[in-house]
Amino acid sequence: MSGPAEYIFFAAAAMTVGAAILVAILPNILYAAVALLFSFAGVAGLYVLLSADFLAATQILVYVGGIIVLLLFAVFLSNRISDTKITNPTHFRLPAATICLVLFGVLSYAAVSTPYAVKKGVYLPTAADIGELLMTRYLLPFEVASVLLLAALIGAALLSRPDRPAPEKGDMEEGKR
Amino acid sequence: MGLKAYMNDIVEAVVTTAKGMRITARYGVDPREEVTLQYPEERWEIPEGYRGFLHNDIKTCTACTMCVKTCPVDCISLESVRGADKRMVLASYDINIGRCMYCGLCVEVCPPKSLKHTSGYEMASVTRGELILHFIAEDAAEIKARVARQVAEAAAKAEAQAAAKAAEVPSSGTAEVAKAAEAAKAGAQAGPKAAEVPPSGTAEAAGAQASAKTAEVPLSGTKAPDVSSESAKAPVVEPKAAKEGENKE
Amino acid sequence: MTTRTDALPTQEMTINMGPQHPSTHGVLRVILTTDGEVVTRAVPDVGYLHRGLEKIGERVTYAQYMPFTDRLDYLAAMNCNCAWAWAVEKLAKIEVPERAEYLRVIVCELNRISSHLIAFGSYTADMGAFTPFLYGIREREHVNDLFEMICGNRLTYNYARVGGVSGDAPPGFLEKTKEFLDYFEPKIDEYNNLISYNKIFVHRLANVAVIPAEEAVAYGLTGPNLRGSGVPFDLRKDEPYSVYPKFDFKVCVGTGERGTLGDCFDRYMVRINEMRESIKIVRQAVAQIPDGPVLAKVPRLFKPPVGEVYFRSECPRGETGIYLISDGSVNPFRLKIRTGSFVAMNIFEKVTKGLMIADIVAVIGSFDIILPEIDR
Amino acid sequence: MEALAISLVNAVPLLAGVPLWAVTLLLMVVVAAVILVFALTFEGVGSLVLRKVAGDIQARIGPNRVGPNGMLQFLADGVKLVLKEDLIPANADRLLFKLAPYFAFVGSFAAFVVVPFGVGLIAADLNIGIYYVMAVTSLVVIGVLLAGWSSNNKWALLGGMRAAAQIVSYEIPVGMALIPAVLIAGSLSLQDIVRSQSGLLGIFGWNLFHNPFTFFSFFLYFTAAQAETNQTPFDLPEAESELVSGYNVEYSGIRFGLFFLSEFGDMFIVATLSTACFLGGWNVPFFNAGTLPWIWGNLFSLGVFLAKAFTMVLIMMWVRWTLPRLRVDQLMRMAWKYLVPLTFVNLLGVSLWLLVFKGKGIPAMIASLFG
Repeated sequence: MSGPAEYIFFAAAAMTVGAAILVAILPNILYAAVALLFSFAGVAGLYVLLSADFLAATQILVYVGGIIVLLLFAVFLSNRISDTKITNPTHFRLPAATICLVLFGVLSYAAVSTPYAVKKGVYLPTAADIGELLMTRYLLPFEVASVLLLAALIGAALLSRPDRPAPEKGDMEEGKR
Repeated sequence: MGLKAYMNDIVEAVVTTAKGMRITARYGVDPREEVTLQYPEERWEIPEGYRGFLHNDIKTCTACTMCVKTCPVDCISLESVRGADKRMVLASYDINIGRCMYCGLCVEVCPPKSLKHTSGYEMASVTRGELILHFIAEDAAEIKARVARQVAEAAAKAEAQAAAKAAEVPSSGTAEVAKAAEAAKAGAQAGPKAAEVPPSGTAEAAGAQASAKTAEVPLSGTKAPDVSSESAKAPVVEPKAAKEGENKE
Repeated sequence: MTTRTDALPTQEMTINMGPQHPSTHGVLRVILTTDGEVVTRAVPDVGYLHRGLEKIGERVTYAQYMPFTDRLDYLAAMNCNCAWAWAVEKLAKIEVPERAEYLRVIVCELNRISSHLIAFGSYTADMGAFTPFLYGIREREHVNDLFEMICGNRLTYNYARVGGVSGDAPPGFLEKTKEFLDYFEPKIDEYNNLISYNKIFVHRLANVAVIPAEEAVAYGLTGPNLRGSGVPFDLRKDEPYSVYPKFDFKVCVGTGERGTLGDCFDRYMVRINEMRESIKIVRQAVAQIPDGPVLAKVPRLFKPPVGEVYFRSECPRGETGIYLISDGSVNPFRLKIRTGSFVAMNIFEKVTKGLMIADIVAVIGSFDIILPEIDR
Repeated sequence: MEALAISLVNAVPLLAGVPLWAVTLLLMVVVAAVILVFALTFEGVGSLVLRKVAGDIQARIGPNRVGPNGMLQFLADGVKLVLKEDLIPANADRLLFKLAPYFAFVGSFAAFVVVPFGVGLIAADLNIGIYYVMAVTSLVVIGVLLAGWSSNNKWALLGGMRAAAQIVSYEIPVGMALIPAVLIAGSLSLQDIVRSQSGLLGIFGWNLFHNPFTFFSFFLYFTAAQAETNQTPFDLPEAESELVSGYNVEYSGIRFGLFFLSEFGDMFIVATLSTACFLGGWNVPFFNAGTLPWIWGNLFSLGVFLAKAFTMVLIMMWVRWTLPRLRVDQLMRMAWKYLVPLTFVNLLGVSLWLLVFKGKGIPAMIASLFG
């Protein structure tokens, strides 16, 4: 990594981390959601630098276009949640600090000790590879994940369904409204 | 919902949309159907009997006040005095065009047909006072004073004639006549009409102002083609009248 | 489908729709209580355009009140003019020349067409299609031209007079009227193709705000709103006045062709079909119109006998009833006007329960209300 | 981009002392500016055409006062938007209120990067082209949602919610309807997709006529995309007769202008995507623009592409001035009960077709019959 890529990396990393910190400390939940958006966008930038273009686009599509929208929706729909000022409670400081330190240590160790297979200066399209892997080697996890999501979808539909079953009518016929 | 109904829905949606789009496309490509009138450049033909701004031909107006009585919104105001020949003389004739609703009732009742609708329909003004059309340029007080003078003169003349007839003495002195006239004038001043005339100094001053302002105004009896232009030429707006108009509103 | 239960409690939201809102057709204010998009309660709040027209009527003479009826329903001023004239004539027992009656019927029906054109146009604009609105306005312009020709004004006509009409039809008027009818008749089919039977439009209107016939009668709806529920009640037929009995036309009623009887689509279609019937009436009137005077001799300041009268006529927005009490003086002692739009506001809250915000717009449009008539 | 920078540095000796990253950055900025200017011009012209077309269809004239025949109307509009007072409601969330238009604008503007305007005219030929467009346009939702919420206006909030629900729902059929083109080209890159439709079959080389499923796919895409970009009959988020103006009701001045531009940008992106994926992009029948000299080939293909895209925009406007608006529940029903199943069936059909006929379309098969 050299030249502009380095600067971009630091910019993206700073955006990711800085926005993440904002998410943790901002009292206004809506602002936190927007900060989270920037954090996700920073991660997408890191993916771009890693030549993982497909992953970057997915990051934007799923997290920014999906998760954040869902989050905002939940905030809007929830009863006065946007007015509440959420500050992280100051209880359990010691256990929290311990857990954080341990986690940080583990992650740093993992980051430092992983033998990365670095390919120099090669830019290859990844979409085809990802697709092939999903359809061959990781077919089972992929399908399991989709079944899981389907189950979640059905559950959500069931939860939000009105108790009274809707009258059997043609779908384009709204019936007597 | 059966598959057939499902498909029918789709087909119906597509067909009705296509039908509508055919019609809009036809209008889109056919410039003849564009009916916009580009207003300041193009104007539509104003039919006969169009009820535009009101215009009163003050030369034929008899000051009968029918229009004032008929107007449902009281937008016409009129002052008149009885002239020397026993006919009413208009002192002022104002139409508040901002209040007029162009119903035409006043025109219908006008006995000498002096009040008419013109074809004018454009007018803009900065103050509401300018929306009051003054059909008589002269100040009302001045006219009243003048008419009163005429009445008095006529009376004096009549008296003098009577006196001349009565006195068989051949006229030796015009001074006597003048004296008699003066006396008549003094008497007229005491009369009810003259009493309305404000103190002569201020009245004259106001009159002079008004006449100076409106000296070149040709508020003629000819039918104006466009009242807006006429009123632009003749904004006989006295500050006092304007204020009054505003206050009335 | 659109109904929610208490399974997930949500907070209701109160929204002010109006007095300045593009689709309340004026200064109507509707207080919406909504659960998301679903309206739980919609209360119309009228009175923003109250000008005391009834009180004014007690202060001006019978003839002077005529221009004020223009302001009663400015989209159908001719009908209101004539209603007032008929009411006063009934009170004072004035005979009207036949030609005047024919002219009145011609202008009334032409004005019904132009009023329904606005109803059609603004309704489609409410539904999001702006183009038909301009087509409707374009056709209305022709009617306005005709009216300008006959009475000199384009919006507030003040054409009828107690005892007749203000002026005879100028030469060429009847021919131009015929021309207009020939031009306009095919346009109705075009409207139907363009928008009336459009799938989206039908879906927005069908089955929305259904008013059953009994309910419509119970709430006192009149005009197209009543006929949309399938009640064939038309004052021109059922309580004939003027020269209407001489004409052959049919009363349009809702048929429930695309949904339930009495829904918004039926009310809309009644108006579209009524335009055809009006064309028929005008054609007959133009063909049969007799010669003669157009204004009876009525004293300028006439004093009707002491008494009271209620005259109702079929206006585009329903029955316009004029209740007059005379104490024998030049002014009415009491004037009360019943209007179709005001009555439609009574049932508004009932039929809008459980609809969506977009349907509120559809309901307001389907009643074809006009605010000066509601507030008077 | 870096390669271009290197070649530039080599070509211009004056730049030798400047660090490479600075040149690259400068190039990026220049390219972005060019695209921005292009997008703004297009959107201005688009708004003018929209108003002219609306005028014609509605039997009236349309703008004709500014400049000859009203040609400069869009400039006047732009100047007006810039000069207008920028109002922020008293109780609005000021930060988010100011931020929201940028999200919307960036979302639609960033998509221009991968649009293949000509043989070699593409800002970045990403090999995830279509996917990238889908991803960045989803930013528009955020802008709209935040605008609706931060205005502190209930109509705006309703508009924002409608917009978000609508855009999220319609992203699925839009994506699904585009996949046939991807399958045929075997690449996500828009330039590759356009190239796959060249050849000597003329108009029948286009994906539109590849097979019956792609034919339907085009219309499904067009419908769904209109909904995704909030065009009538799916303009519920800004339904002026219901929500007054929806999510942008409190905006004025240039902030409103940004929303306006992003809407037009979305419209153009839809037109370009349908052009590139189904209508052969910059290909013209029986002629290969790639054989021309670089500059003429690019100019020619740019003209062809823009002509096609503009035609699509015109059709969108035509639809817009014809149809009334759907209701919210009908909109959702249309997405989930009609478009989503149909696009899936269509995708299945295209896949089977490609599998059975080895990727050949009907025109290609007919052509092969004749040798």
